[in-house]
Order: sequence, then C-alpha cells, then structure tokens
Amino acid sequence: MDFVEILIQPETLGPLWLTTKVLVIAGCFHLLIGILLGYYLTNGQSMMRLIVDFFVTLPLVFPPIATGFILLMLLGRAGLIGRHIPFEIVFSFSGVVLASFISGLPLIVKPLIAALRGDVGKLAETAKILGKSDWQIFWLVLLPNVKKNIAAGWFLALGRSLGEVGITLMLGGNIIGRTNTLSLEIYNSVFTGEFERAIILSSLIGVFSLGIFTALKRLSAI
Amino acid sequence: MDFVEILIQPETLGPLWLTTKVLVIAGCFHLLIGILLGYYLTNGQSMMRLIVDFFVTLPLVFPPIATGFILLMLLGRAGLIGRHIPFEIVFSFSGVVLASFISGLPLIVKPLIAALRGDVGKLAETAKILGKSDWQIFWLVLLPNVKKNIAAGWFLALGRSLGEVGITLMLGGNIIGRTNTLSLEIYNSVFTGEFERAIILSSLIGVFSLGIFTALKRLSAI
Amino acid sequence: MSLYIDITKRLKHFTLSTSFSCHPGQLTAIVGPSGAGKTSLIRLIAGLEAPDTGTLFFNNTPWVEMHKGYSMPTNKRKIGLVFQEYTLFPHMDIRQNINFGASNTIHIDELMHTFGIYHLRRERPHSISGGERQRAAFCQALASQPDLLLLDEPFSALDVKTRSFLCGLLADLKTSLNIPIIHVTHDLREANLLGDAIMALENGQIAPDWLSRQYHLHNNLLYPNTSAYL
Amino acid sequence: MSLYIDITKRLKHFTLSTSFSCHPGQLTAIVGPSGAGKTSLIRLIAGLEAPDTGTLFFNNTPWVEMHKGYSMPTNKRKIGLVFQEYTLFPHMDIRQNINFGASNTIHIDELMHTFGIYHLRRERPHSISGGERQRAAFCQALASQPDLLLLDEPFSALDVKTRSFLCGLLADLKTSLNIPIIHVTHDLREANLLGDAIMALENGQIAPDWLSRQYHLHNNLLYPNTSAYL
Amino acid sequence: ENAVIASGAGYKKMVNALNAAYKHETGRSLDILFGNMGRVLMLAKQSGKVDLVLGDESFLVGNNLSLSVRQELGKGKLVLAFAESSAFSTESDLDTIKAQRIALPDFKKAVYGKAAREYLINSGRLPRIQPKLVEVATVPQVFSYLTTNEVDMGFLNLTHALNVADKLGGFVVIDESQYSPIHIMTGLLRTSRHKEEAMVFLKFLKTPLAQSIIHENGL
Ligand SMILES: Nc1ncnc2c1ncn2[C@@H]1O[C@H](COP(=O)(O)OP(=O)(O)OP(=O)(O)O)[C@@H](O)[C@H]1O
Ligand SMILES: Nc1ncnc2c1ncn2[C@@H]1O[C@H](COP(=O)(O)OP(=O)(O)OP(=O)(O)O)[C@@H](O)[C@H]1O
Ligand code: MOO
Ligand SMILES: [Mg+2]
Ligand SMILES: [Mg+2]
Repeated sequence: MDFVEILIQPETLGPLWLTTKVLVIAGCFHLLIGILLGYYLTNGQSMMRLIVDFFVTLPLVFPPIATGFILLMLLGRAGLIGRHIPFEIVFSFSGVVLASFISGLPLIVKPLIAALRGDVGKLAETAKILGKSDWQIFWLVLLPNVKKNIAAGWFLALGRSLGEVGITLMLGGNIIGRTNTLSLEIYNSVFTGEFERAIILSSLIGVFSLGIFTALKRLSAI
Repeated sequence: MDFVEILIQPETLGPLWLTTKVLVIAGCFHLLIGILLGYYLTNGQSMMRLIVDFFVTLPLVFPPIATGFILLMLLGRAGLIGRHIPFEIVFSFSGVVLASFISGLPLIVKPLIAALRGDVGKLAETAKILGKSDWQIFWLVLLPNVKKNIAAGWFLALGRSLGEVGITLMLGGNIIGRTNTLSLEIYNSVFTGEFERAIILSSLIGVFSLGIFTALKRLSAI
Repeated sequence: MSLYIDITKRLKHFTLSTSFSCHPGQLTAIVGPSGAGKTSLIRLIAGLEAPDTGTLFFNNTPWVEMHKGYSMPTNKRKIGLVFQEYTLFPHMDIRQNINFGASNTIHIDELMHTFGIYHLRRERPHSISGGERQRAAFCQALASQPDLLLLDEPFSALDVKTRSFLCGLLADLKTSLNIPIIHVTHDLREANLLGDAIMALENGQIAPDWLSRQYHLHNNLLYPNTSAYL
Repeated sequence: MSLYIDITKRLKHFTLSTSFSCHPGQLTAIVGPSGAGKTSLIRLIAGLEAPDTGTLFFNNTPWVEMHKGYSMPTNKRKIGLVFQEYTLFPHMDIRQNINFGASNTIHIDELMHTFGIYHLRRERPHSISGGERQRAAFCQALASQPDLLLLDEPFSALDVKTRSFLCGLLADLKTSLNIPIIHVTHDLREANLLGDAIMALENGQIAPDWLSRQYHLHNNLLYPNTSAYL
Repeated sequence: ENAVIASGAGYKKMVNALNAAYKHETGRSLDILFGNMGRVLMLAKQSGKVDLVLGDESFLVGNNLSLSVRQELGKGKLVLAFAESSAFSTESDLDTIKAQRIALPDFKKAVYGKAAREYLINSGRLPRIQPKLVEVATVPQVFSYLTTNEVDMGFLNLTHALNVADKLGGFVVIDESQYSPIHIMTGLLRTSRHKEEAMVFLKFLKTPLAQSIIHENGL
C-alpha cells in the first residue's frame, strides 16, 4: 500500500479530523484553565492549593492506562461522579477531549507557575501602585510577560494530548469511526501488525506537531 | 489480598527497586543532558539546532507505542544503530533507562529554553564584561538564575519517566523480574484485570511522585 | 488630604522609626546618606511592605493600624510612585505604559509633550535611554492622578538642564495638584528650593543636625582624604 | 594602552557618530542631555553592540574593524563597566558578586571597606539600598582589574557626601590605575573637576558649544518657564 | 541466559503457571514477556531476542512471522460475560431490550472480535443488536467496561474470563460450531538463539502436567 493511498482512506481521514477537533478544543481548555489554575496556584499558599497542585500533576506520573481506569471508575455510568452528570462521557467525543485535556494539563500549569514565581514580581508592584487589582495585574501585566513560557508549556501540553493513548483508550473506548484518534489508530495499527500504516500515520503526527511547533514559535516571538 | 501483603510481595518489590534505579539514573541524565541541550539550543541559531530541537520534542508528540517501535527498529540487533553498539540495549536495563530518558527529555529541555531566552540576558551582559566565556556565563550566571524553571522541568521529566509505559515496553520488553517497572506492572495488572493490585501500585507511584515533588520544591527554594 | 505617619520597622542593620506629617500642596524633601532608610520609608507608605508597629493615616482614613493588624492594600491607596529603579512594563510601549494607570480625564499626549518624550511614545522601554525612562515613569505616576505623590530620586538619571526643568515643573505641580508630595533626593540644593519641609534620615532616625553637617561639603565639592588602595 | 575611537551607528532618532581618543591615566568626561547617545557609546566601546561603520583600537590592538567585519567579543576586552542601571547577580551575595570577575591579586575586603559596603558583604543585592548597590557594582568593576574603565553615571544614586568621597577616590584611581577612564555624568562640576577632557554629546554628535550653553543653568539652578499643564 | 517467550497478555496466568511447573520439573526456566498481540509480534520481529511466541495462529502466521516450529496448545474459546451488577446470565439475554450495551473486541482485527461477529451472524442476531454493540479494541478493554458497569455484557475469551471470574457476574461459553476455530499455538522463531532450550520447553508442553495446566486455563 502506498503513502497517498493510505492517507486518503476514510480510515485515516476520520481519525485525522477527530484529532484536529479534539486538539482545538482541548487546546483552548488548556490555555484557559491552565492559566486560571496558574493564577489560583500562585496567589497565596493554602492546603487546598497544595492538593489541587498535586492532583493536576498526577496524570503526568501515573501510567496513562491507570489514569484512564481511575477516570473510568469515576466518570462511568455507575461512577461516583458520572452518576450525577447528565451527559455521557465514556465512549463519547467529550471523553476523548477530557482525556486529552487531563493528560496535557500539568505540562502547561507547571512551567507557568515556575515563571509566575520568577522576576515578574517587580512589575506587579508597579501595577499595584497604579491601583490595579490582583486579577488585573495577572492578566495585564504578569501574563504578557511570561508569554514565552506559556507558549512553551502550551506546546508541551498539545504535544502530550496529540500523543496520548492510554487515557483516551479507556475513556473514549477507541471505537472505530467515532473515538479513534490518530494516536489510537497508530496504536491499533501496531496492534494488528500493520506497521507501514503505523509509520505513515506517525509521520502525519510529526507534520502536525511541526505545525504547532512553528505556530507557537511565531506566537511567542510577537 | 490486602494492601501490605501486595506491597511486600517480591513481584512488587522487584519493580519498585528497578523503578528507583531507573529513575535515579535517567534523572541524572535528564539534568545533565537536558542542561547541555539547553546550552546548545540557546546559543545561536542554525539549521542543525532546529533539527535537534525537533527531534528532542518528537517523543512527546508521538504515541509511546510508535516511538517505541521506531527506537526498536533503530536500536535492535539488526537496527541501523543497534548493529554498531557493542552492548545490548533491547530487553536490558539500559533499554529501560533509555526509554525513561527519552520520554522525559523534552519536558526538561523545553521549559529550560524558554527560561534561558527570558530576562536573564541582562545578567549575561554583565558577566561578559567581567571577562567570562559563554560557557562560564551559562553555568555560573544563567543556570543559577533559572533554577526554579529547571526544578519545574525536571519534575515534569521525572514524572513522565515514572509513568512511561509504551516505550519502556518496547525497549525493555516488560520481562517479568528483569525489566518490568512499576508502571509496567500497573499496565500488566490493568490488562489482566487485577485492579486492586493496579490501584495499590498506583498509590505507590503517587507516593513516589509526592516525594519528588517536595524534594524539588525544597531544592528550588534554596 | 494630609498624611500622618508614625511607624517603626526593623531593618537589617537598624530600626527605621519616624513620625511626621505631610499636607496638601506641600513638598516634604527627604535627604540622608545612602542606606539611611529613605526607600524603605517610601515602600512602607506605599504599602509594599508593612511596618512592625505604628499607624498611617491619610485624609483621616486609616491606611495602617498595626495594633489592629490592619494594612490597606497598595492598590486601594491611590498613590503615585516614581521608583529609584524605574520599572516600566517591558511589554507595553511608552504610551501604553503611561495610559495603563491613567484616569480618563487626563491628557496623556500633553503630559508626554511636557516631559519631552512624546516622540518616544511608540518605543518599548528597553529601547530608550535611562533618562527618558525616568521621565516616562514620572508621567506614568502623574497620569494616575494620585492623592499622594511619592518620589524616590526621580531625577537621578537626568542631565542638569532637564533636571532643572523638571524641578520647576514639580514646583508648579505642588500648587496645581494640591496633594502631599514626598520627594527623596540627594541634591540638597534641590531639597532647599523645593521642600516646604526638609527631613534628614540617618540610620533610620530623623537627624535634625545632619543637614547642617552637610552644607560645607555641598558648597565646595572637595576631595576628602582618600588613600590610594591599589 | 590608549583607546582610539572612530565609529558611527544609526540609532532610532539620529546617528551616533564620534571620533576621539583616550589615554592612560586620563579621564574623559562625557556629558550631554538625556537621550544624546552616551549610554549607546559606552555599549559600543564595551562590544555589547556593534557599530555600523568605523574602527576601535585599544593599545594598538584592533577591537573593532567594521570594514573587515571584525568585532572582538566583549569578554576578551578586559574592561570594567559600571552600568547606569546596576545589574548585580541576584543569586550571589555582595562579596561573591565582587569576587566573580576578580583577578586573584586584588584585595576584595579592602576594596569593600573603601567603598563602605564591607558590612553588607553577606547580603543579596535585593536587600540593600540603591546607593549601596551602585557602590557594590563599582567594586565589582574595579575588582576585575580592567585595562579600560567605563562609567555610566556611577554616582547617580548617591548622597552628596558619599558622592564627593567617591569622586575623590576616582581622582586617585586615575593615577594609581593608570588606565583610560571614560566617565558619563550629569554633574558638570564633577566633569570639570575630574575630567582631563570633557566631551559633550548632543544628538549623537560631539557638540563643543553645549557645555558653555549649560553653565548659566548650572550656576544658578533656576526654574525655567514652565506652564502648569494640569 | 534463559530463552525468552513472548506471550499475549491474556495468557499471563497460564504461562506463569507453565513456567513454574517447567522449573519444578526440569530446573530450567524461561524469561517471559507479556504484551498485547501487536507488541508481541513487533518484539518478535524486531528485537532479535525473542525465541518463542505464544498467541493465536491466524494473527502470528497471518503477519508473516517466520517460525521454524509450530505447536498447537489448544483452541481458544469465546464466552459471553455479564457485568457483576447486571441481572443477565444466559445467551438469550442478548435479545432482551433491557440489555443496552454489548461490548466486543474489534471485529475486523482482534481474533475474538471476529469470532463474536461470526457468532452473531450465525445466530441471526447481528442486524437486531447492531445498535447496541460497542466495538472496542481489545479483550482486556471489554473486561474493563464490564467491571465498571459501562456495558451490560461483552465477549471475552475463556482464558481471560477464568482469570477474572470473581469480578464478573458469570459467563457462558459459546458453542464452538458458531465461529471458525481459533488455534492458540506456540512457535519457535527462525531467529532464535536458544533453539535447544526452546525445544526442551516445547517438549515439556506436551507432557500431561503441562496439558492439564493449559486445559485448566480454558484452552
Ligand atoms: N536598544 C536601543 N535600540 C534603539 N534605540 C535605542 C536603544 N537604546 C536607546 N536608544 C535610543 O538612542 C538614543 C540614545 O540613547 P542613550 O541611552 O545612548 O542615551 P543617553 O545619552 O545615555 O541618555 P541618558 O542620559 O538619558 O541615559 C535615544 O534616543 C534612545 O531612544
Ligand atoms: N529588602 C530588604 N530587606 C532587608 N533590608 C533591606 C532591604 N532593602 C534595604 N535594606 C537595608 O535597609 C537599609 C535602608 O535601605 P534603603 O533602601 O531604605 O536606603 P536608602 O536610604 O534608600 O538608600 P539609597 O540612598 O542608597 O537608596 C539599608 O541598610 C539596606 O541594606
Ligand atoms: O501502553 Mo499504551 O500507552 O496503552 O500504548
Ligand atoms: Mg533608596
Ligand atoms: Mg544613558
């Protein structure tokens, strides 16, 4: 089977389109919630903050499949949380988005926190004198000055989301034609011995990440 | 089966000890090579640097199973690189270390680069005037001033190494009693339906990461 | 709109302990040797640090009452501050910097003209000179139309001409703004010309005699006996 | 050990274009209005920026020959520089800062004593006063035993007494160090007292008449006509 | 150095038991590595260090793995398993409306998925229950969703079902005539460097002791 042929198969285009959608949505959430968490975790110190910090980090250190299983237990039909949620997460698009989101989150939050705790504090003083609230200072002064770090972190988060398999497999179900992302298709291809297909899909992911890479390089150089 | 019983089984202690060894070695390499790459990638701009940058990042965005597959092809007995290496990588301890190292590397390198490209440039000027070389400036001035960012990145890298499954399985082989890390054991347990064991091992990983977490918090607050 | 201060704070090598007041339309010049506690005092008034004991009232509103553990946050105090080390925001151009804290009744362009930096309005802080940055920081503080103006050596990076021009401007501002101004300076002549009151700080204490001790030095800039050390 | 400069560089609003020389044991004072190009000139000499055209020779060694595209890296030039905005290393204490570029024949402790900052040797830069930092930066530059000393308003954050003391010290240093010194200052009296040559910069050009135009301003610090603008 | 056997993770318990018995009988033992079948295949092809593989024949042979010896262990058996909290317990429950979701492995690529599909076609159920089917990738995944009550019932293989019987609400073995036979085999790789070792093990697998272990594990 040759390159182009595999590329334009519906079995490739489907996952490609799904991955794009997931990445766009999860990416927006990363940026938004990652930044809000950055604010929350750098303003003051409390026990609660430490706990949130720890839980944000967990998906990084747990094997994906274990995280996926824990989430399945929590969010499934009969799960502690899932029971109270009106819509379905498992086996659905939202499950895939959630998996991508959770796996990437620590990678944007942690570098952001490190940057916010750095030298930008002096600028915050000036802004405080000019009568700005913590919230204004965060958005108008601190964030623009750690833009490079955010871009670096965002790239890591998006990259992780793109390559994520274990959690997506558990939450999304890897259902062909519905929740099989590009990465899961690679996983499936390897699983069933279609190594050429795996390699072609991998190069597709490579191109994808090169795109994000250059886009963020531009963005942070503005 | 109860908690303590599972904990003190040789099937748990073996992987625990292996994981500790792997993490210590891979962690040292992360710090050392991550920092050296940080130096290389921030001093000047060339095509070569862009390429290195891209390859360092790839293991982040590729599904672990794909990365593992590619590495296996390169490093196996008949592989392009493996052919010329006098010692065995595949199915050996060094394979596990390499997998851990590669998966974590982008997470220390990327935030480090973002930090080095930041405000510390002014300090470099002063040091240059005092007659210091780029190399001295990097070690004596820049690094100490991005210490917090390094600690944050190192934590991400170690966390990723700890949770890594896909590449380790391919390079290390998941051979029981020899190359089955804690994460692989969790993977195995989930795969075969031993969920209690998976959860107990996961909490072990949780404790591990909490340890790294606090240690690095201390370290970067020095 | 008067400021009443009575505070102490333990610093590294001595205790800062002052008590004075400052009234609208008046300029209190603070002088004293390097390391005397001048900047620390300004930071305490601005609320960037809290004193150990004491009170601070502005316009009959308590800003600090340490016996009640109360300290009003900096951003509520409506002050203008020009730092010794000017900290403009690197991600904004000069105009945006000045605009950032500005009340909307002020004419930014006029202000920039007055300070001779209008032609630099589109530059980023890192690409203008030290003195230009200092003037921009001054504009920034004024544009926020503060109730209290704190100046920590705002003219140190300026040449004589600009400096004397801005001194004149400051004298005008005293009456036109009609707010209390606290002005830290190393130039005793400036302090004499502008100050309605001059307060000398030495080792954190008000030192009434420090000033007279200085005059002979100021009037003929001499070389003290210094032995070559190399 | 003489410095020969003949360079041009296009800045934002004008072109910096100077040519002069500077000899061992001599101090060249550079004065001029804010934004005239003084700091830019110092940065060019230090090699932190490259000129557009021109040459720079020190001790008959080429430092810059733009027609050959050559510019010696800063760290090879053996210079001491005190910046207008003192940049000490925040992760080192004062002693370590001064020690950092020091040649091993120098007596750091003596140097710190002379500058009155010995008691601060264990402090970090952020916990000392502005003037103290300025003196520490001066020590740091001297400790490296440079072949050329560049000073960009090193005394701006100092009170009269310390300032006049350090002026005296600098006068002594001229002979004891016996290297060329370039000294940017806003204090014309200082320039007159210390300078073997005084060079006025205005809009990037040497302006021989600028100095005489300033004297009446300096001798009686007057308020120019400034209209209230608020 | 021991010979290495790469086995599908679903047979973990059986292979461990075989290895223990092998050690007890002969004093030798194998190094075992587990993975999903895709990984097993990949490692066998690429690493150059695998001597024996264990898995289903159609997959291993179908993917051109070069084997010098093949030895059948037994037939893989398809089962229909029920979630612990569900009220279902028979094949006919497939037809009730109460069953909302039925999981099965990928029916094009996974061998038990194929078998399940054949069974559904042969029993004439497929068209009706098609909307209820949740087609996931692998057998362990089906089991994960069973334990979390995400699905009401699902198709597994007997070996796996026996391993996790305590976490299921029961299972029924599907009549073997309803799907094409699944041959579980071990094979010796041509690239093996421990051929003699491996042959000893293959011989051991034929002993009654080994056969009984294999049988106990649902083959
Ligand atoms: N990095 C830069 N890039 C472009 N232009 C700059 C840069 N830094 C300064 N300038 C401009 O060059 C001119 C000279 O600046 P310079 O800092 O040399 O002045 P200066 O004589 O040192 O003034 P001051 O006494 O206020 O420190 C100014 O018009 C300034 O706006
Ligand atoms: N953040 C700090 N923590 C502890 N001590 C400090 C801090 N900042 C300054 N000090 C010390 O407090 C004393 C007063 O410092 P301050 O900055 O108020 O002096 P200053 O009068 O402004 O001097 P200068 O004229 O040199 O700016 C000094 O001895 C200094 O070392
Ligand atoms: O082991 Mo994975 O992360 O499910 O490919
Ligand atoms: Mg001060
Ligand atoms: Mg300047």
